[in-house]
Amino acid sequence: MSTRIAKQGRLIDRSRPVTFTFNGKPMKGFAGDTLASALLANDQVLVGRSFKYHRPRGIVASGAEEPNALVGLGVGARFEPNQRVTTTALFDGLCAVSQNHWPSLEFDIGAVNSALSRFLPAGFYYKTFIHPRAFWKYIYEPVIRQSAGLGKPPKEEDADRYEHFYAFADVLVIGGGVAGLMAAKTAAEAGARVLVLEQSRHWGGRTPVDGGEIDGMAAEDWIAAVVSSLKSMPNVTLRRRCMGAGVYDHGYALGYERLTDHRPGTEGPRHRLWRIRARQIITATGALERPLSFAGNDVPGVMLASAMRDYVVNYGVAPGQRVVVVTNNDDAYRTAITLKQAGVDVLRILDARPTGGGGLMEEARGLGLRVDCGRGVAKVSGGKRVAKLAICAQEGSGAALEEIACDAVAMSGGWSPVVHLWSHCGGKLDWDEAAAMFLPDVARPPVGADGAGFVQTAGAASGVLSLSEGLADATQAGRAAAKACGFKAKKGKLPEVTELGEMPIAPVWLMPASASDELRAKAWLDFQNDVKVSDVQLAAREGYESVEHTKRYTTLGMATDQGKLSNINGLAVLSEALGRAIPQVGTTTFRPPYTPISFGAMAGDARGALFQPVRHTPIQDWHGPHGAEFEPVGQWRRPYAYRRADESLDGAVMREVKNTRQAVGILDASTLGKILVKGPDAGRFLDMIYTNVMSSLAPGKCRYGLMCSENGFLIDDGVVARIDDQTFLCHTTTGGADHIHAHMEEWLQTEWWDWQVYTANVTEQFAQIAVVGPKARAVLERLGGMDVSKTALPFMTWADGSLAGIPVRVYRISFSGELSFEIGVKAGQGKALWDRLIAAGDEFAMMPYGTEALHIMRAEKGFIMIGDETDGTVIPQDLGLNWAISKKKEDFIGKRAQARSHMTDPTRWKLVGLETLDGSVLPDGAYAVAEGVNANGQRNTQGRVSSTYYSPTLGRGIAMGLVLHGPERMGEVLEFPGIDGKTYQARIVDPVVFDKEGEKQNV
Amino acid sequence: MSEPISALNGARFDGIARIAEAGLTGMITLRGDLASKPVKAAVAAVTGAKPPGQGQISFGKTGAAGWMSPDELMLFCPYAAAPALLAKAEAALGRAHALAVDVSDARAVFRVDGAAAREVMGKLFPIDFAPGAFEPGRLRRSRMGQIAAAVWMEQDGGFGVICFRSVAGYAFALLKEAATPGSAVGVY
Amino acid sequence: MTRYSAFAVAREALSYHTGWGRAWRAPEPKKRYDVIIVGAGGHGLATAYYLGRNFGITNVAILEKGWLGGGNTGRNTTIIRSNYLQDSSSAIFEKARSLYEGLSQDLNYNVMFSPRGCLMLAQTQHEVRGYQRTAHANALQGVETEWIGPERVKELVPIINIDGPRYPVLGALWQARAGTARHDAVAWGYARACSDMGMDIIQNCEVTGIRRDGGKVVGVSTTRGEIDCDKLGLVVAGHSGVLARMAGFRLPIESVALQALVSEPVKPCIDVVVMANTVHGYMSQSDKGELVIGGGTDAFNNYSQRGSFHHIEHTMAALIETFPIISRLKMLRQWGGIVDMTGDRSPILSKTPVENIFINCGWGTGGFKAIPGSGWAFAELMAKGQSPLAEEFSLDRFTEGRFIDESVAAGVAH
Amino acid sequence: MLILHCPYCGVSAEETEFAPGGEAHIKRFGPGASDEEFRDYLFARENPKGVHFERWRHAYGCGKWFHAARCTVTLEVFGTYPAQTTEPPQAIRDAISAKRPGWSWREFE
Ligand SMILES: Cc1cc2nc3c(=O)[nH]c(=O)nc-3n(C[C@H](O)[C@H](O)[C@H](O)COP(=O)(O)OP(=O)(O)OC[C@H]3O[C@@H](n4cnc5c(N)ncnc54)[C@H](O)[C@@H]3O)c2cc1C
Ligand SMILES: NC(=O)c1ccc[n+]([C@@H]2O[C@H](COP(=O)([O-])OP(=O)(O)OC[C@H]3O[C@@H](n4cnc5c(N)ncnc54)[C@H](O)[C@@H]3O)[C@@H](O)[C@H]2O)c1
Ligand SMILES: Cc1cc2nc3c(=O)[nH]c(=O)nc-3n(C[C@H](O)[C@H](O)[C@H](O)COP(=O)(O)O)c2cc1C
Ligand SMILES: [Zn+2]
Repeated sequence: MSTRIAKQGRLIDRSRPVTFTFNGKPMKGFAGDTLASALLANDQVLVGRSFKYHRPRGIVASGAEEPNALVGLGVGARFEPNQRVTTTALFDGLCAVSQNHWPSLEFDIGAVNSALSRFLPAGFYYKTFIHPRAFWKYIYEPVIRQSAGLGKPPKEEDADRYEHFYAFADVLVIGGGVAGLMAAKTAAEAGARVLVLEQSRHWGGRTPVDGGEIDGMAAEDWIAAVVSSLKSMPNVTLRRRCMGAGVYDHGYALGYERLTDHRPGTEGPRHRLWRIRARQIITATGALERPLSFAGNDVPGVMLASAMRDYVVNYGVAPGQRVVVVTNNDDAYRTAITLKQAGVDVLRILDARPTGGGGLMEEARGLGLRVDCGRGVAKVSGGKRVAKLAICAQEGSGAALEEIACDAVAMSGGWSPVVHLWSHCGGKLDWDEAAAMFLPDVARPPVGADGAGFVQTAGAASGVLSLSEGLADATQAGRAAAKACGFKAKKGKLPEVTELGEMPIAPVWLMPASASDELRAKAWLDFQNDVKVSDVQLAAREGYESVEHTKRYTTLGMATDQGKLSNINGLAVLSEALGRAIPQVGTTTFRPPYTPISFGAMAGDARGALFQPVRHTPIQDWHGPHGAEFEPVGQWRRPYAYRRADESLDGAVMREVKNTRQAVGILDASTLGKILVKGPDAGRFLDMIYTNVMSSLAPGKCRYGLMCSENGFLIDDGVVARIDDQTFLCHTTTGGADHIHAHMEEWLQTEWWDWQVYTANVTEQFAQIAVVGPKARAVLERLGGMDVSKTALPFMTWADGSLAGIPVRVYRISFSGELSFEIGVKAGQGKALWDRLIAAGDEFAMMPYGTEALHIMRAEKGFIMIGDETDGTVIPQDLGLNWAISKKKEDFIGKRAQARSHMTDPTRWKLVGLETLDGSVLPDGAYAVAEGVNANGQRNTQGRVSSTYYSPTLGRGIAMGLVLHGPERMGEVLEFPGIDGKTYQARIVDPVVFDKEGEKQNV
Repeated sequence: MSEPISALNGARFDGIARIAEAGLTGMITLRGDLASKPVKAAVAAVTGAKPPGQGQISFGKTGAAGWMSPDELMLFCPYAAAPALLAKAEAALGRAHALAVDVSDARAVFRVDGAAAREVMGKLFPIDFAPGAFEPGRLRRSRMGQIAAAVWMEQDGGFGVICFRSVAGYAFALLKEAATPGSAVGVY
Repeated sequence: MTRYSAFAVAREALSYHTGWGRAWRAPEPKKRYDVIIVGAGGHGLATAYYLGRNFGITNVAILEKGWLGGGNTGRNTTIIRSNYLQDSSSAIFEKARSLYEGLSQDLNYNVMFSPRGCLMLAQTQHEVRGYQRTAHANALQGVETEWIGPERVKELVPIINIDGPRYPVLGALWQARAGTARHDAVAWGYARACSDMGMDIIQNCEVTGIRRDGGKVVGVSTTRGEIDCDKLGLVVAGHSGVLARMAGFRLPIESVALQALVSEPVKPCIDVVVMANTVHGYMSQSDKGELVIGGGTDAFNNYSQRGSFHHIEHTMAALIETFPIISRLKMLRQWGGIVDMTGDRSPILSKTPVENIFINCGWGTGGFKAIPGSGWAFAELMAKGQSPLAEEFSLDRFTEGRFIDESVAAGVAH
Repeated sequence: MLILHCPYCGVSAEETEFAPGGEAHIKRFGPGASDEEFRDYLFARENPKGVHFERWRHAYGCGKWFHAARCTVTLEVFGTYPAQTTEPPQAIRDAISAKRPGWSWREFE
């Protein structure tokens, strides 16, 4: 029986009862309980099912290392699977459900796997389910998937919010046990700025439970005193409920702070991810106790000895009434003593060491406890909780000497320092044979930007298990870290510690040492993933010898606890099986996070409206209320078309094109890039940037230009306006504004740094409004303020002036083939000018148009569009743009590339117009087929559609495409099989299908 | 003539810090040899301030000058005066190789004040805002959430932030989120 | 070698599985081999396998500096698809995919190829056009793909948010016969089959030098001694630059870290592979239940097998936007692999400036899916001096400007 | 998550403020260059496992390009310097030599 006891419970507040439910059953606990302690107090020993065999699982640990007791927590938009009960604070109304069983926790059909476990050893699926081929997809895999997987995924969108915080410290201390606190104090007193993270709710770590006196005080009081002195220091920040999740390159570390998990629904973010940059990091993360590998060590009620002690001391809970303690080291005697003092029957202490332990053993004996040395557990039996235990000699194959009926077993296989954070960023380990543990190899620490080590360990994390030595080690770490940051630590007195000395551990990797095959197949290493001693031995036998192979073949250590309990035992078993020393076998790689962290915390505030920045033009707010349907273009949202109430989206596009061609349209073109280029060498520079000559452009004039990458491909196009002798304004595509500016700066800074040129990206200084169509001039004239006549402002020129009293710069350029004015206006007045234009346009039937109408009109004119006709593999020559490539210039970016054999190959596909024979619209992206197949059996092709639309102007489909020898094949008909099952026939025509002579734009 | 408007027309929010769009602000990008006489003269002409040192913003009678790069300053001045001050700057620059351009409308400016202002900034910029590490007169160009932004501390301890106009809405929402009630970090 | 079957497992169960033999031998290196393959990743092992199976060349050693399958083959997100745009890409990836379909039977090792289907979401007009183009190309290449609308996407992946708000799902390119496989098993299955043909897989054997006689290779120096060979295949992914340097040439390759992560396991909630390239995130669920998620690449040269964390933050933001229910799930583990990125992001299967040295590399972020096809083609190239599947992937293309650019149709290379 | 020192701003900032730009000190070949020279200029890369000279831009900061000498294995940064130079400054080379005796990178050592 697991129950609350009257005494003890330093962390609970018995005056504040709390109610909660487990699998719908109401239960009671106290404020300060963890869900684990509360479940145990309610005698809920069975809490879950294992991954593969669906074996009954109970709570085995008391902290972050818990592999078994995972539950679904909360409901609806706050439901979360796989929460460890040992690190879940109890709160009123908490609602938990157990996982991975059907139909119920007590009766789980999946448990047949356990009965069949002999047929399902490690890696059995690699050897089976091979035939027949189709069965894997339809039968085997679905069954396997359904039985794996632990908790259920949430069904609703998360109700909580998350945030990030950038923190900086000289010294980051991870772990707030006595070692962490001591190290922090030392570094802080030296003057360093110190940040201390503790994952739990409590300072002090294990020590208050383990006992010992420091400076004449009970450990607990000493801890309180140190914490309060740290709190009073301005250079120290202390955080609880904040886990050091990972250590990364150059002193970067992540802290995972859980703010409202223990009080869901309260104001503020649920989790905060601390992005910490520290000059030095001290990991004072303590040590974790190892289980012992004996048959039946997974039966609920078998628990780590230290955990059992924690439940008694911290929460006033006795996990059993009749307990057997089994150990290979002295520490577990503390548990026996604690249990005895709490009134629990300790039936036996089995010490695997032939001569047992030291002072603690004597103390236990003094309390009347029976200690059997050289003994171990042959087997623990019981279904859903421990019923009895068979004792055997440790040196033997497991013949039972005696059976004891009991309801709980406390086991201790020794301690492993938590070296995870030391190792995340490359810190290496050393095997200490005597202590039977991997230690940080201080000679090979993770190195930072300066090539020097930046992580130190302190206390039990260094492998120093005695309190006095741990404090000394921590002091040393604090000093060293402070020194590395340029501070000098004062010579302080080390705290005085009273503690009992301990006898050395005797490593026990299998209990009993020569356990039979049958027992090995019941001796669990990884409780969650059901990996047993026999599985690791099988992996070794089959040649999966590297520890990494063993891990992947057996899934040892791949569970949600990442092998915190199982890894060392597993690799020791492997080392034995291979006959290689443990350090030769080595560990698997430690990877962040230390324990799992929420995706929400990782994404931080980048959700919903803040997922990505949305860019707004100065006119943006007008579009929505006027029917705009938007399309994302980079981070902008541009109106695709303005739909009227009784219209389809397509219908709107058609109307917009027609109206622009027949009357006048207005377009928000503010997103186009505008880059100012100025200086004595500006012309020379632009001659390198563009394929054509820009230096010869006269002030007041505009010229269309092309830009290529150094690799020859067309990357952007646009109109350049020459402002004055030394100044050009380069227009880029919407997508190009930022990267073309960066491209220019790159060449200026890294290649032609002696050229006198400055650039400035002024894209957002201006709103740009295009007024387009036969009545465009009339609209502008209605506003008045400047002469926009053909003579004052001819095609491909620009002029400064004002319209409706607003200062503007007007460019006579056209992307539609219509009479067109692009009006640049300061962004702050963009909306005002737009409103004036809209009002003035009313009598001319002016309508706004969106990007699709823009695309159709440019296609009717045979103008190329970056991103449609180009795709990163197209050179200007492919597009018939040779007229815009200077032959005279010695050099420009991309020129040499375009001389390579593949680029001058006459079989490159070239731009043409395509006209379906029946007037239908060619499908986007369709290919023109040619005869036969290629060497790989693929149908030969001879061209493709690059853009295709229905042209309301011509009343039929129009398209452009790239075709083999295209321009030489005018009139030929090509076949385009569509993915709609139809085959389209289209004739090769001139790409310009509207107003070839350009009369309309030049009026 | 029509009254110009700033990107968010002076939006405000009160949370653990006060966030306000500063409204119309005159801004001139000045590129040139920062050590040269003409550039110094242009800075003085616009702001009345001395050219700022690396990573600094210097305050003058008519405005402030922020260090943006080794060859670029951002000059702040009253919005309405910007065109005239730009002309003055150009006059001061004379024939020197330099570029001065009015970018008042291309940017949005925010003020962040209050006890938790440092923390609000610390949630968004990868910068150390601890007292002592970031003090009045300091200016840093960096990243705020997912956008480029510059942040400085005013003489009164409040923060100024500028970013591009098109992302003003995002910037404001981001600052607002970082200043949500109940989200104080409690470190500065 | 014992054949694997349910029957064999049952028989072994009686003796507590103590009767199983090694999946592959652990031989000492011989003095000389006809062919040495450097790198026991999926591509190296598959090359060796098809050298033996298709060309009867079995005097082969595969040298591996660490443990076989421990490179990118052991750390990728296991997506297998062949809906590529360019003919040369889709040919080799489709060859690979079709070999994957029967690989468990070929190798007598269950590689758990799971043809669950792959969705590539289109979330901008540009992507819509790009994927429609790919669908057209695939139809002519003999690759079964389908352009589907948002409702169908929702049916296939009920947990997806197709309504944006930022990037609504406008449709998707769907390849029903794409899927995933158990990555380790692919390496192990090939290794077992190679070993069974008498080939030597030599682990913990790092090649430290390449010995040439004139312009021709004669052998390699390794941490386990010198070994001679007639032909040498370099199949070392992220380490290609290092090996090329030993052989005296440079490659159009940069090695960068690509990251991945898994969640804690949950019951099945997503049955297909989803790639959302506009927002940069992709996700599938393994048979064990973890969500398998690909992170971003650092753009700087990196051999550390660790990446920068901010990429993962962006990935998670993108995936929460796409699958809002995952926000309360947790990251279990993250890791990195060193991927070999070429100048056009397409692989290299080629002869090299040194006679009888062949190179197979540049698979970058997307070569797991290619393993059987790449091995098939590279074996042919090494055995016969040419291979139609490998033809376009030669090194010459960088001189001629003949790039194979897959990014053009809004695709990425995973 | 690297920290890099921008030689222009004088600040050490985190990687997310910067944009990497590949190998440094590559000489441009234009018209007149041979096919091989041009190919190598565009594509052939050192890609060393060890000391590397590379380009970075302080994209979210001053916008300037600079160079870094960095180890691609340990990620140690030996130093950064302005991009307006065709070869690594002596001080940087000395700093590398002190830590990686016998290093070489292309024609530099
Ligand atoms: C995070 C991540 C996610 C990915 N996701 C996908 C995906 O979803 N789908 C997909 O198709 N692809 C994916 N890829 C890419 C894919 O993993 C690789 O393209 C593929 O595994 C490469 O296989 P390989 O055999 O060429 O290389 P590797 O598996 O890396 O093998 C190369 C081997 O060479 C060895 N080696 C190196 N140097 C030497 C030496 N000097 N001597 C001896 N041996 C040496 C290495 O130790 C290594 O074992 C991903 C990659 C990563 C890193
Ligand atoms: N005698 C033995 O066998 C034995 C064994 C182990 C421990 N001990 C005792 O344990 C104590 C060790 O003190 P200590 O301070 O070194 O260790 P500790 O275990 O007492 O404290 C470590 C602290 O770090 C925290 N922590 C661990 N990982 C963390 C992370 N990633 N992020 C944030 N916090 C994290 C833990 O919650 C804990 O509070 C001593 O009293 C020692 O005597 C004794
Ligand atoms: C498809 C896939 C699924 C994985 N699933 C798990 C898992 O369930 N548990 C786990 O701990 N690691 C899992 N991993 C990660 C591996 O443990 C390991 O991190 C990865 O293979 C890289 O190796 P390394 O971390 O040893 O360098 C998975 C890896 C891959 C590629
Ligand atoms: Zn800078």
